[in-house]
Amino acid sequence: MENPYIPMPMNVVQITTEVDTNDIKTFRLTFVNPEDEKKFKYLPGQFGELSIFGKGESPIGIASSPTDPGYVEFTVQRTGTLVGGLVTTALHDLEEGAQIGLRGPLGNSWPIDFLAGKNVVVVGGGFAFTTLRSLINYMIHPENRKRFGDITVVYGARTPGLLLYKDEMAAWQKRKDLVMHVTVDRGDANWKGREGFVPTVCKEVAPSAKNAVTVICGPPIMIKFTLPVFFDLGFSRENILTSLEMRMKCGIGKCGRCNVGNKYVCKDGPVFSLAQLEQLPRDY
Amino acid sequence: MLKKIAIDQFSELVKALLEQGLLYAPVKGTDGVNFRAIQNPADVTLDYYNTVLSPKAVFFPQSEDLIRYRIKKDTPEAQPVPLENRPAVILGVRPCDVRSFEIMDRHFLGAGVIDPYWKSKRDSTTVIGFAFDVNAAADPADFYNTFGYGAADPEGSDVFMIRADGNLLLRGMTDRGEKLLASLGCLQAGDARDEKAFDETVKKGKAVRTRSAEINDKEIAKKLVDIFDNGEFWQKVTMACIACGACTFVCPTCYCFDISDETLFKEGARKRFWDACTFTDFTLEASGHNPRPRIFQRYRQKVCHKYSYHVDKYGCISCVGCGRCIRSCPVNIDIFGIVVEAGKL
Amino acid sequence: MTAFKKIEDNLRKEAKSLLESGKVTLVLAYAGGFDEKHPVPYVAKAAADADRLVFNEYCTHNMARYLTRYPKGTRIAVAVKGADSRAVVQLIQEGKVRRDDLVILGIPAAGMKNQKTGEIIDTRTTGSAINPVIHDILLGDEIHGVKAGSPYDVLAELEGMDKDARWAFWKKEFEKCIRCYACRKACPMCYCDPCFMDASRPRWADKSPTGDGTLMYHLTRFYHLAGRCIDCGECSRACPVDIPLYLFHKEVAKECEVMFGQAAGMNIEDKPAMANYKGEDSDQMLGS
Amino acid sequence: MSFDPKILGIACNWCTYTGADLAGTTRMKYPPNVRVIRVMCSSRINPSFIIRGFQLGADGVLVGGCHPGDCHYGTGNLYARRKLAITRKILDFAGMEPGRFRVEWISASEGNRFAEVVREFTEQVRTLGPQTKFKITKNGQ
Repeated sequence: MENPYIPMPMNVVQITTEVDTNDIKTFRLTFVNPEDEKKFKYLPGQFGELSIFGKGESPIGIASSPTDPGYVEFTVQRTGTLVGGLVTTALHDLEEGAQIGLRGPLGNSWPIDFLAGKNVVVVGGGFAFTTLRSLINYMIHPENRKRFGDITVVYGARTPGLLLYKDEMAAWQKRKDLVMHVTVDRGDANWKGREGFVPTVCKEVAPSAKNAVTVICGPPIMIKFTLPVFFDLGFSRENILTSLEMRMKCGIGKCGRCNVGNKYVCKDGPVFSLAQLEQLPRDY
Repeated sequence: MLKKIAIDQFSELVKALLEQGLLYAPVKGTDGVNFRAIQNPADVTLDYYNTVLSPKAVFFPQSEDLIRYRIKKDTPEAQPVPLENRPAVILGVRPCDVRSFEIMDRHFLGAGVIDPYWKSKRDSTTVIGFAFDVNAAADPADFYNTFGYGAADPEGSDVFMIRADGNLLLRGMTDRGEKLLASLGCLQAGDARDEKAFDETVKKGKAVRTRSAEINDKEIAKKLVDIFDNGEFWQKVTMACIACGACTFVCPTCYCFDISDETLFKEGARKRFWDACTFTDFTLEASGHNPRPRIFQRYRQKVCHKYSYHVDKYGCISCVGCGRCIRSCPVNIDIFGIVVEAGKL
Repeated sequence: MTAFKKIEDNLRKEAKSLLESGKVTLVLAYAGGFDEKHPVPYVAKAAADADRLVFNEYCTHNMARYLTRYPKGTRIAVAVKGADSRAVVQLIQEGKVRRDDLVILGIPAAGMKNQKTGEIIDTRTTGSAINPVIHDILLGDEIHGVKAGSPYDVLAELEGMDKDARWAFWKKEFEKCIRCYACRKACPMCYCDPCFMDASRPRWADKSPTGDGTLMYHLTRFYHLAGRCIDCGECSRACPVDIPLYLFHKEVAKECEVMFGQAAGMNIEDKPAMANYKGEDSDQMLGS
Repeated sequence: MSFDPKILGIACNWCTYTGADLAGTTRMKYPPNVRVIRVMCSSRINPSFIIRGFQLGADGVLVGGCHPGDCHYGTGNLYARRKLAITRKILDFAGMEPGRFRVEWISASEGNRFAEVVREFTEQVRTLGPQTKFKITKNGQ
């Protein structure tokens, strides 16, 4: 019998510091056992449980795309409160060459088949961009690009230094098959791009709702103000997708922690359409 | 097959069961009567109403090691703990508690993911149910009649045991139970009179009345979602709650658990252990955000999970009416009363 | 013996008039449960709620436990028995509640019973204070002349044991612990958020119910309650597996009284013993 | 083989720790059984440190602070005295041998006294034998 609680060993081959506050890093992991790699079939939007013995496990969205085989990437923010953050802190203390554990892929994914044939508007705020990056890389891969219509990306962060995946972002901006709008709340001396909040930018960009789906991830306050913009643009609740965050432990729908309404976020989610979310209790 | 043994020979039965493998049975201690792994046959008691803690701990121990590890400079050494699958018997489970195993099965073995720890212990364990005393009144906290269970319902047990006229009568209810009975040499075959006594006790058990109410699974499931936003109701019924975990820890159908690594110097184990949705830190995220900061929200989660979400997901209410949570609640909160009141809203 | 019915009548009357007059917005007392033996702590918010209030020998809960839930400035009437009133005093000393916000409804109560066993628990827990040490309104007649004995009499057996036997006793008791934390949650003085047991940095003790974490939890809790425990016995009553925590708390309270000359929750002018020192403290207390 | 006790020392920065330093620099002889942890003041000592020390295998715990009245922070050790006194009672009532826990006031100039206390305490703990009551013997098994 497969034991879903046992992590696979992974090598940490590359650690990239993403932001100038040094508290977000991207970890590139490769599989120690080739058979694990063969089994690890994932889609953008899924997550994994990163595990460090002695510290515990932490559910993190997969930031790489399955179109880049051979490794998986996780972008992790170090959190620090009195009652949590053990694993993320330990991850940040790692050096390249270390070995950690991974369980996954877990949860559902961005609904690729549902997105196929449609125009996709990707809206991300701050650190919540990780699984969106996975989705974008998946969609713009030469094998997949023609399956999707126009791709519009709106990505914002508080300051230029807090934008993730800067090199990749620069490459995306040069592409013809993808429209990028990168914005910051407040620029600095070197910032030549757009300034403004994500909802405002969405309003300006005004993507057409015709045959379009929007995929939104970000802090609650951003989502709160962005949703009305998309309602005004004519997006239906079925065509607005987001990914929920909730404290998780087992990741396989057994430990009961991430229960919201009759759903387990870890197993039935984390991706839900707004229409599905409105079926769930509003304040958990 | 019906077998019997005189009550004063009971320790012979315990001895015979011990020879088969692990035995869990009720033992009286300063914490009341509880199921324990038996070493000494004399420890087992049949003199109890129901155990303080539920029998779930036999299949789902309060704390269970998943992986043992040793932290080293570069690569950690980790060994999954082998699954417990020695043959075992659990003796003396009350009828309502027997049903709790089926409810837990739906969760641990259902929804597409099988929990190997629950499964291996469940598969290797024979359940001997034990009727309540059908001549005595039910505890005022109990409400198992609500779910249609009687005080001496044999269904669900592998072997069902009742007390009659100085004898213990044991009837095999499943193949596994029959096999166990056949292997116990200390038992005598029951005769027609015993058969009659057994059936009569089961029937009499139906007449033992606990608190009861008409609760329809589907209706209450929908009702609770409908009144989810009725903060006034939830605050009113949970105002006494002090947010301890007593009710969930004694509950036979509460399965929420936590996973944590516990290390001493360089060696340690990844463990899973019971957690309670009523605890403040149950949903507290590493970021410091807590989606359920208030007690009424957490108690509401508990009630809705048992009586609504579980119905949607697994097709049954996850409560058997054993009354443990009510007996153990430091502030006497009555979940039965809350659900009944909710149903009337 | 206490005239429970009379107290109940007075409780309803006073609660109604306090709520009607707007002197308080909440009355913390007891309401009926599913049977007489299971009254439930209750918050009356309107005059009409007052009719639901009850008081009988099973109303053992310490209503002071709920005081710290409400923001300062909330006008609260709280029904307190002897030990409960000491909890109120102690909370005032610690600045968690303000005297001016409270209307204290004192209940002189003897003959309170354990709901599980039916035995009278006075001498074990509330023996040190049958009459409330502080009150604005007294709901019954003060009880005098009852031979209460010392609240510490129950300790004789444990104190008489040698240390190995005592360790064996506590080890066995702590092994029963299921870590439901009912003890700390029932305690009127355990208001920390987060509790040291919930912190993960540092993690003071393992969270799974192994002996080591349980020992750390209970010993530290005994220490945290030093000079603050007001002997209401709620921790032991709340315990689903009947660990006699009150014995340890009593011992610590006794030592505090002997060493620092002050019992917890007797006078709102006192400073909590562990947040204080006196010139006459001597190194003798450290033993040798 | 004779028993060699492990002793946890917790010393305040200003007096006892400096006193221990003095004992070292003046080459006084005392047993090496005490592992000292420095804290800024004896009142910083959380009784959980002491319990944890015993759990992790200390056979004895020695706490050192400034003499009452000499606290670098004025009154820290006066609070500490009460805390440590209660800790002692708690350990005692739980069944721990009282001889395994000791509080001493040792000033910065009393290197001699430090060495003497350590000698005495080590011998005392040695006669008590290994501490087994609180010690965590197994983990995860």
